[in-house]
Amino acid sequence: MIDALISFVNENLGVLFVIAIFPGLAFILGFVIFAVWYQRKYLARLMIRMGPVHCGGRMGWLQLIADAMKLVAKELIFPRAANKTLFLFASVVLPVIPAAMIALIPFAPGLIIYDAAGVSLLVFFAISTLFPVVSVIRGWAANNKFTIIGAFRNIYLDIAGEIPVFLASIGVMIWAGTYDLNEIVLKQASMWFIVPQFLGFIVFFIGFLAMIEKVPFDIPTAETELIYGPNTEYSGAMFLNMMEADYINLLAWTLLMITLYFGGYNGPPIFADPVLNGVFWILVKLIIAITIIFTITISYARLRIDQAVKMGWNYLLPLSILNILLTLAMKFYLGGV
Amino acid sequence: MAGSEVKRPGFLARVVKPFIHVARHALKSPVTHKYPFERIKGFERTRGYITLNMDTCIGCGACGYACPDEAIYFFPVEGRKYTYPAIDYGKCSFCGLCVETCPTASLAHTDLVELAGYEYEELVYMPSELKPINIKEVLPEVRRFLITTMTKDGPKYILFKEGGED
Amino acid sequence: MTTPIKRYSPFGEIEEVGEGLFKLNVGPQHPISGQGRFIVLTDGERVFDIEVDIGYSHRGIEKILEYKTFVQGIVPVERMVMLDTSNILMGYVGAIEKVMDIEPPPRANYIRTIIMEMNRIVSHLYALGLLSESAAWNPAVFLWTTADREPFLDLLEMLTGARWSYSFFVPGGVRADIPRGFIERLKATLDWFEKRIEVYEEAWIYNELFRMRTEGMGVVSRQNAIEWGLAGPNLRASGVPYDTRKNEPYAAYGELDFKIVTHTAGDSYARGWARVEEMKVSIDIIRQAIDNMPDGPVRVRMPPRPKPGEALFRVETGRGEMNVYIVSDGKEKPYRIKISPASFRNFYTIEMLPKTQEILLADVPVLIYSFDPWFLDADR
Amino acid sequence: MNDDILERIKSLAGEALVEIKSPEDKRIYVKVKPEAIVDVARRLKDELGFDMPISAGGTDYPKKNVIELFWAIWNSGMNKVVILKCEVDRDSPSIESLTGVWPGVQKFEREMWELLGVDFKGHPRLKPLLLPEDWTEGYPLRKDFDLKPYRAKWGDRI
Repeated sequence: MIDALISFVNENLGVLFVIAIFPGLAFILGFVIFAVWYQRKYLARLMIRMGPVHCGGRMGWLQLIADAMKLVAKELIFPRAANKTLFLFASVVLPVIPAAMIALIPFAPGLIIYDAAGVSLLVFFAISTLFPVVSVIRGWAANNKFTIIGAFRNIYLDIAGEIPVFLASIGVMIWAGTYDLNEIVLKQASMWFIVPQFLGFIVFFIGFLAMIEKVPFDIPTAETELIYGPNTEYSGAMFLNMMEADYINLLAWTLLMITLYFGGYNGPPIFADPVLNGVFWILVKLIIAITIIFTITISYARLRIDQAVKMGWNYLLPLSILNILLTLAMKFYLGGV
Repeated sequence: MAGSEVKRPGFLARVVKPFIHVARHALKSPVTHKYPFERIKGFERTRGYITLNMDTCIGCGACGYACPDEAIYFFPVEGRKYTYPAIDYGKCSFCGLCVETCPTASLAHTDLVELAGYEYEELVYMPSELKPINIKEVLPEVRRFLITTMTKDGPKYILFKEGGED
Repeated sequence: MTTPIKRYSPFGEIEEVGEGLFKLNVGPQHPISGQGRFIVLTDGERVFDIEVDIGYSHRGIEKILEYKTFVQGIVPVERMVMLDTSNILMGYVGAIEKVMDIEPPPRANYIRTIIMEMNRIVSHLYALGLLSESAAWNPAVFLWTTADREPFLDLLEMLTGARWSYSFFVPGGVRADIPRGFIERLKATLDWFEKRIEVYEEAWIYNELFRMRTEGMGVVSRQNAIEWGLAGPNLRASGVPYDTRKNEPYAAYGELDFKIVTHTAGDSYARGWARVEEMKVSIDIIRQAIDNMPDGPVRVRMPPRPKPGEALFRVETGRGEMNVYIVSDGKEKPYRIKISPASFRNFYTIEMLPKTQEILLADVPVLIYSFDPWFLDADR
Repeated sequence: MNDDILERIKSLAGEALVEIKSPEDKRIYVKVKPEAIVDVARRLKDELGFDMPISAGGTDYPKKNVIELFWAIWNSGMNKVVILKCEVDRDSPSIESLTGVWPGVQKFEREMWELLGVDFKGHPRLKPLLLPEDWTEGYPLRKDFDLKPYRAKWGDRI
C-alpha cells in the first residue's frame, strides 16, 4: 500500500508538484495571503498610515495568518431561516471555481496544470460562468434581504460584464488564430497583444473590473448599502472562504489579462531574455497589475447598478463588436501575426 | 442643471488625475505613530490628569462647586486640618473648570491621560493619591516621546526625547 | 418584482403600496448608519420611503441644563457634537450673553472666530470624508481628511487644552489668550491646507465617477428647502443665500468680509462641493481675523444672575444653523433651554426626498451623507 | 423696533393677539390665543412671507398651569424671525398642528408631543421620536418630572 503510494508519487512527481505546489494549491493560497497583506500595507500607505505593524515582528507579515486563525477558530453561525445545506455548499464550492480557472493558465513553457487541448480560453470562460450561479445560491440560501439583493445584483453585473469581456477576448483569438492560451502566449514573443488589440484591451479591462467585483464595480457586495452583499450572513471559516474566493477570482482574471494582452510569461520584447522567461515575468506582471487594481479600488466611487449595466450593454458591447470588426480588417490587410 | 456653476475639466483630468493623486500618496510618510511605543507629548495647556498640592489647598470647596460632572468629592486626610478634593475620573470630563476656579492654584493639569483600569474604584483618586504620576508607571512600553510640528510640506513628528532618559 | 402603485399623502406615510415591497433596516448596526436607524421601504432597488429613527443616543441635554448653572452647562452642551464643539458651544454661550446682556471684549470675539472657523474646517473635512466613503467604500479620501484635520486639532489643543470639547468659551469671553507661537503655526497650517484642498478637488470633487453618482441625485428645490427647514451648506446649495454669520452676525463676523457660498443645483454634488468651497472661505476668515485682531482683555466678568427674560440666539455650526431659545427666570440656572440643532432639521428633508423623486437603494448612503447629518446632534 | 411689521401683524391677528413685542431688530415675539393659531400662522406665511421654520418648542409653567409653546419662523425676504407663541392648558394640552402651514415643524411638534405631552391635532406622524417606544414614565421636559430616581439608578457610583 505504502509502497504503491510512494511509487505513484515518484512516477507522477511533476504532476503532483504542479497541482499541489506551483501553480496549484500552495501558490494560490500563498497568493491570497500575500495579496491581502500587500493590499493592506499598500492601501495603508496610500491613506498615509502604516497598516499592520505588530504581527510577526516587522511589517506585520503574519497579520493575515493571525486573522485566518481567528476566523477558523470562530463559531460557524447558520441563520435559523437559512437553507443550511446550500449555505454550506456555496461557501465550500465558491473558491473552487476561480481556482479551476487558474488551472488553464500557462505559467512557463510547459508549466500548466491542465492543458485543455487547444480550447483553454473557451474552457476558462465556461468555468467562469459558474461563479454567479454559486453566488446566487449563497445569497438565496442565507435568506436575508441584503444577501438576496446582492445576489441579484451579481447576476446583472456578471452578465453585463462577462459578455464584453468574452467578445473582447475573441479579438485576441482572431488575431492569434487560436483558442489556446499557451499558443497565444507564444505568439506574443515579439509583440504584446495590447498593441494591436488596444481597443479590445480597454473593453476587456473595464469588464474585467466588473468580473473581479472591485470598486468601481463592487456593486454586489456594496458595503455602504448591503453590508457585505451575498456574504453578509457568513461567519468564521465560511467567511474566510468567501474572502478567499474573491482574491482567487482576482488572481484568475488578472492572470488571464496578463496572458491575453501582456505576453503571459514572456519578458518585455525589448530585452527578451530566455533565461528569465517564465515564472519570473508572470509574477512581476502580477504584482504590477494588482498594484494598479488596488490603486483603482480607492480612486473612484462605486457605480450604481443601473449605470454599470448600462455601461456594459450600451458602450462596452458595441465597442467589443467594433473591435472584432477592426481585428478582422487588420488581419485581412496586414495578414495577421 | 447641476454642473453649470462648477468647473468641469477635461476627461483625463476627471478620470486619470484622481488615480495619479491617489498613487502619489504612496510616497508620503505616514501620519500615524506606534502608540504604546511612541507617545505624543502634550502641549503646555493640555488638560489631562489633575494633581493636587495639599500644602497650599485650603479646602474651600470651590472646585467641587464648579465641577459640572459632580466628579469631585471631599475627604478628610489624616494629620491635616481641611477636607481635600478626591477626583472620580470615571466622571471627570477634563474641562478644567476646577483648575481654573481654584483660588490658591493647588490643582494643576498634566498631559497624562492613561488612567484606564479594570475596576471602577481604580478611577477614583483620593486626595493623597493625586500626586504627579510618572508616565513609565502607566505606560511601561513607551520608548520615545514625539512632538507635533508644522512644516511647509505638512505636519511632522519630531523626536522630543528618548523614553529611557526620563 | 411588480412595479408598485404608489400614492403619497403630502406629509405622511405612503398610503398604498403594491406588491413586492419590503422594509430594510439600515441601522443601528450597519456600516453607514451611525447611531441611528433608517427604515428604507424598497422593492430591491427603488426606494419609496425613508424613515429616520433617531433617539438612540438621546441624553436629555435640555433637561440636564435646567439643573446646571450657566457655566456648568458648558460641558453637557458640548457633548452634542464632538466634531464641532466650539460652534455648538457658541450657540449656548451666545444665548446666555444675550439674556444676561453682556458683551464679550473684541479680542475674545476674534479668538472665538478663529476657533470656530478651525472647527468648521474640521467638521467639513469629516463630512467630505464621509461622503466619499458612502459613495464607495473608499477610505482614501476619508483617511486623508482625518489625517489633515490633525494639524488643526493640534492647534486647537495648543490654544484650548483639548482636542475635542474645548470648554473654552464662557459667558463673557474666552478662558485664555492666544499662546506664544500659535499664530505662526496657524499661518503655516493654512498655507499648507490650501494645497491640500486642491488635492481634494482634483482627486474627488472632479472625479468623474463621483459626479456620476451625485449629480442630479437628491435635488432639493429652493422652495422645498425653505419649507422643509433645511439648514447650513445644504440650504445654501439649494440656492438660499442664508448664512447666520452674514445674516445675523455674531462674534467678529460682522467686521469681516467674506462671501456666502451658494449653488443653484441643490443636488448631492452641490452639497458636497459647497463644503469644499466653505473651507476656502473659512481659511479666508481666519486670515482676516488674524490680521485685524485687536489687543485687550479676553474676558469680562459675568453677572451671577441674569434678568428674567427670553432670547433666541442663532449660530452657524458646521452642519448648519443651530438656534438656542433660552428662558430665564432670574435664577443662576436657566429655566428652559430649547436647542434646535441643524441635523434635526436636515433629517426631515431626508425623509421627504424619496417622495418627490426617484431614489435608488444605492443612492441612500450618498444621499444621507451629502446632508452631513449627525445623530448625536439631532438626539441631544 | 419694526413698527410697521408689528402693525401689520396686529391687524392680521386682530382679536386673537395677546402680546406683541420686538426687543431687537431681528426678533418679533407674537403671542396669540390657541384657537387662532393656524389662522395666524397661515396669514403670517402668506401675507408677510414668514416661510422657514427654524425651531419649535415649549416651556412648562406649573405655577400658571400652562404650557407655553413657540414656533420660530424665519422670513427669507426680510431676514427676521418671528416667534409665534401661545399658551395651552397644562392639564389637557391640545392644539392644532401647524404642519399644514410649515411642513418643516413636523419633527419639532413630534418632539413636543413626546417630551411635553402636548397633543397636536392633525399631525401626520405622532410616534415616539427620541424616547424608547415603550416609554411610560411621563413627560421629561415638564417641570414636575423628577430626575432623582434616574440619578439613583445611573448616577452616583460611590
